[in-house]
Amino acid sequence: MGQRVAIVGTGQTYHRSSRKDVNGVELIQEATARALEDAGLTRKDIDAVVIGNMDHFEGINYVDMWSIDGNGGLHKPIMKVTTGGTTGTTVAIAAFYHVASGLFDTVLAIGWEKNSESDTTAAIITCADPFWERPTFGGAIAGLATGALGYMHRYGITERDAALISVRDRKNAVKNPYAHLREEITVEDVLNSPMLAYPIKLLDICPRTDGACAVVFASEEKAKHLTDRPAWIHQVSTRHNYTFFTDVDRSGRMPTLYEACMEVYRNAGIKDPLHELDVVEMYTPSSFAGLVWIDALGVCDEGEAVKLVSDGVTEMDGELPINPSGGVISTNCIGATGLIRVAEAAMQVSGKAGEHQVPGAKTALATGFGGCHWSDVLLISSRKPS
Amino acid sequence: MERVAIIGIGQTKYERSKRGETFADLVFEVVTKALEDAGIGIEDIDNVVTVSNDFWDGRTISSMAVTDACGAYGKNVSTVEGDGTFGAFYGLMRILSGSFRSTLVVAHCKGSEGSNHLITNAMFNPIYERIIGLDSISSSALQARRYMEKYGVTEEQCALVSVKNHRNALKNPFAQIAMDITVQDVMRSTMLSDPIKLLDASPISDGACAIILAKEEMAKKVATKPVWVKGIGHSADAYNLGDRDLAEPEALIRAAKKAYQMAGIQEPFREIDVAEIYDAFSYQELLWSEGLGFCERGEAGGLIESGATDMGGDLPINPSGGVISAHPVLVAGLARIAEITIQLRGDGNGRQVDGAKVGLAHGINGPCGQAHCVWILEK
Amino acid sequence: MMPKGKYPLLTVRSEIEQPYNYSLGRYGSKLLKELRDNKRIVGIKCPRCGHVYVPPRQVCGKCFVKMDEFVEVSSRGVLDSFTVVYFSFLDPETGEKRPVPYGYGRIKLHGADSEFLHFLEESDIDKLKIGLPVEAVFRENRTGSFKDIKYFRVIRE
Amino acid sequence: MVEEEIVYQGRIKVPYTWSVGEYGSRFFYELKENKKFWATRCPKCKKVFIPPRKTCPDCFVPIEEWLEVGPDGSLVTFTIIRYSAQVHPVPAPLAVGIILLDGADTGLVHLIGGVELEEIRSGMRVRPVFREQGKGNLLDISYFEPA
Repeated sequence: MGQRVAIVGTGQTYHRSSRKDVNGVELIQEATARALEDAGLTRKDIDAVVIGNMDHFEGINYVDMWSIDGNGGLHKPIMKVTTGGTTGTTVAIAAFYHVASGLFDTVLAIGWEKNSESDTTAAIITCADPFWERPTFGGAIAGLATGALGYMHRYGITERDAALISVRDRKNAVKNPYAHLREEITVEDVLNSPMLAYPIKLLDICPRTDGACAVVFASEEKAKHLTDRPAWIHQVSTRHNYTFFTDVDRSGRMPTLYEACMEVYRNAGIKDPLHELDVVEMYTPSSFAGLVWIDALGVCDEGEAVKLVSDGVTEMDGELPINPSGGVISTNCIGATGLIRVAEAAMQVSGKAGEHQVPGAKTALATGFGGCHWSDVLLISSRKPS
Repeated sequence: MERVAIIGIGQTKYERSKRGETFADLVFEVVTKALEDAGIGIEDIDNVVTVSNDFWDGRTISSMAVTDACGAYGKNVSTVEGDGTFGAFYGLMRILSGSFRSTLVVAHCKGSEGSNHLITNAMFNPIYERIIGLDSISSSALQARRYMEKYGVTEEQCALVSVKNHRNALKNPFAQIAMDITVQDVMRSTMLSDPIKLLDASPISDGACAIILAKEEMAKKVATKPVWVKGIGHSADAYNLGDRDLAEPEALIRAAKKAYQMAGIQEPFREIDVAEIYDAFSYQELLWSEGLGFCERGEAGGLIESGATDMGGDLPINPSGGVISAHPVLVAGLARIAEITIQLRGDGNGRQVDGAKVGLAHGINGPCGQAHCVWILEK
Repeated sequence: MMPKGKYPLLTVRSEIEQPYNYSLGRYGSKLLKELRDNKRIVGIKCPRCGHVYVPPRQVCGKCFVKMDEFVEVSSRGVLDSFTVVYFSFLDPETGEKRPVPYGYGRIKLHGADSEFLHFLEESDIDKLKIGLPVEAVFRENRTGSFKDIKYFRVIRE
Repeated sequence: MVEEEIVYQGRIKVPYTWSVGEYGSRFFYELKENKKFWATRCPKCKKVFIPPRKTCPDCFVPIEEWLEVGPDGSLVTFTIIRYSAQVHPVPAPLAVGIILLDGADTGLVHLIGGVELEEIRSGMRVRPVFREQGKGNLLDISYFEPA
């Protein structure tokens, strides 16, 4: 069987809307260097590198090769994985399997994006079927808007309900030095922000960010020499069930997230996620999705998320804090976004989250969203897996 | 390393243009063939790795086009953007992790849909190199000249690769360009970018390939003779072309060393019975043969002249006809693994290497073979 | 050490456009031909689960079986969801800004199980509602383009 | 009757604006304004990089030492591209080579000109020919010619 795997170091850039002072490779290097430093390692200690982003966002083919000066992989095995918004979590999962396989002991996972270098919506539109979907598709914002409207209709939630998610995440971001948007906002701010694609307004949606994130995964043997606070990977799961946007089953809980969570809980023996999980870093591409998809985490009945949120359950001092980092609504360097969820979840269970630490957090869930309503889920804990 | 086997393979015929078929159609064809080959159903597959490239496919998240066709519904799945040998590497690791028993790895590409010059120009440094107009052909020409001049390899020796491999392709029903040509034909073919001529270069191709990897306990129960993974390794070199000595296949030497160590191979030329090498251009078969340690540096020209790499030689290289006879980018590395599987099963028909027990499959990634992946397989 | 701010921060710009010949395949072509020649919308039915997909494709992902039964679906349906896009962005097809505002929706055609994505005639958000009946409006001169359907319009009695 | 197979001629037309970064900006600025090549040297392995690196890819330490290299150098390898393609900065046939500038440890890819194409040889000494009006990119050098 495979070997146990833990996260032993994380690094992020200070995320900004535009980093003209560095090119993409130099941006990646900043995150890589920080992760190595956090793990107490040098480049020479790394056995392999996994990296991901979206080609058409920066117009670079073979990003794994292009980034070698900054990704630490010179004369080492490098692999590129990419799955859209889920890329960051996909990178983390690939790094996990690298180590679990026993072929590598210390693996660097890197996600990055420099959204300032192109028109993000134009690039995202190219993920749709070129003939049947691209002409109408208005990118992530418009796609999420059609979803949001469906949620309003089905569950009776309002724009005001959704705004609570933006308000919560932006409040949390104030305590995260790496977050991109670090000013608190109110529900009124959200409701009064410019309408982008009905019902999604500027403050309901994630920003465009330049940034990178790197995470060091290590085998048990290596981890024990590197840290006394490893963040163990217990379970990972992925579901990519759809091919066309119009195939997505919208009749119940967000299906791929729900399926992936259920697989993770089943394999981990988790029966009551609301109480057994201590913190969630959730990929919330819009406030509406961030609200409604809470039910897909299996922590409440279908359609009950709004109650959970308005009761404060997902606040920093609630039963299950969601997005202490400020989440995607505060920072969105797309290829890194999922990996930041994993890094932040690891920081929480290792007690390294500083001012946005959830006290005593032991078990964390990180999720990724992307592609055609696809999901990734990772379960991370300070307890060593049995 | 725990024993993992290849239990099923499927390939399309490689063609210049499959204009009637979508990526999903190609993927469904080869996945169906691979499952049939193994004698199992999609329900016996517990995870999937797809391989595609967003530039070649003209689509961000290119894997979205094949999710249904690769049988990933309800399964754990991921996508490698790189050569198929790297995708298969990930598929193997997923089994070794203990989480899965069988990985389906499938790669697709349609070179006919995009512009080769524009897409491969986008491999180069956007700040310093693209503006000079490099693409896959001209950059490889820089490497070819450097290699030939440093080690005294001749154009005629490179041409022998084209002659040998296109001839081998005559016996491979999947190959795209199969023909009996002479060194003179190659030498007289149109100069593309000195010293690379038309018949030194691989074609633009459409196609797909799938393989199924499985744990030992499953491999022993399926329809086919298992082909075992004995050693693997991959590595990458520097990026900017000017950072490398293009005559030195540094990354390949490292990748091969790892694979040989794992497989317990000390004398590759003697111990390996058949090899499928990524010859995107004729010179590459020679340069990579040296990187793989089949001969000393600079001696690959002599090696091919000696006939050692011909079908009847000591170490036949590219019995399938190689990449020079069909080059669906990304798919090509997986097709090398598929061909070695065919050879080790003894299913090579007219192109069977007699008594092949140990085979090597090789893939490359990035400009001028910046990264390499080496597989040692055994029957 | 490099003196801060001495050198202006430069960028390199590229306007290259990548052309692609995207195959619609036999299944996608069938729908487009029916739209163009007969103003009909066809889907494909899974022999196992009976799900009708629009646009048609070869494989039912859920069942992993080959489909070959094309079925005509109605050019009328209901608006399952929609949005009106107000913000400005580049259309990657043209490299130009796509005209806004525009409405588009996920339309559940009668006889289909998946939805169909298309433009809406209406871009006034107050006149649109989930569940409204809609119908395809075909162009007179159809050329085998996505725009052979001009848009879907709300059927008002 | 053969079934009609429709192919849609589409495209991806997304403009990109790549940040050159502080180090690259200095390199291009000096090239344009002063016709000089500035490189950086790793404090650990002493390798001299052109284009300049902010971090040594191998030692992974920050690089802060700048030094001038070239402008002359020698041709490591070259090719003469005979086919036409949209990506070429000048019409085919065009010569492209890797030039190792004096004092640098890494080569620069550039055009070779000012010489009959058949006369180009590896190992040849070359020097840059600058454009009158630079734009702050690598084509501020028209090409390298025999020195």
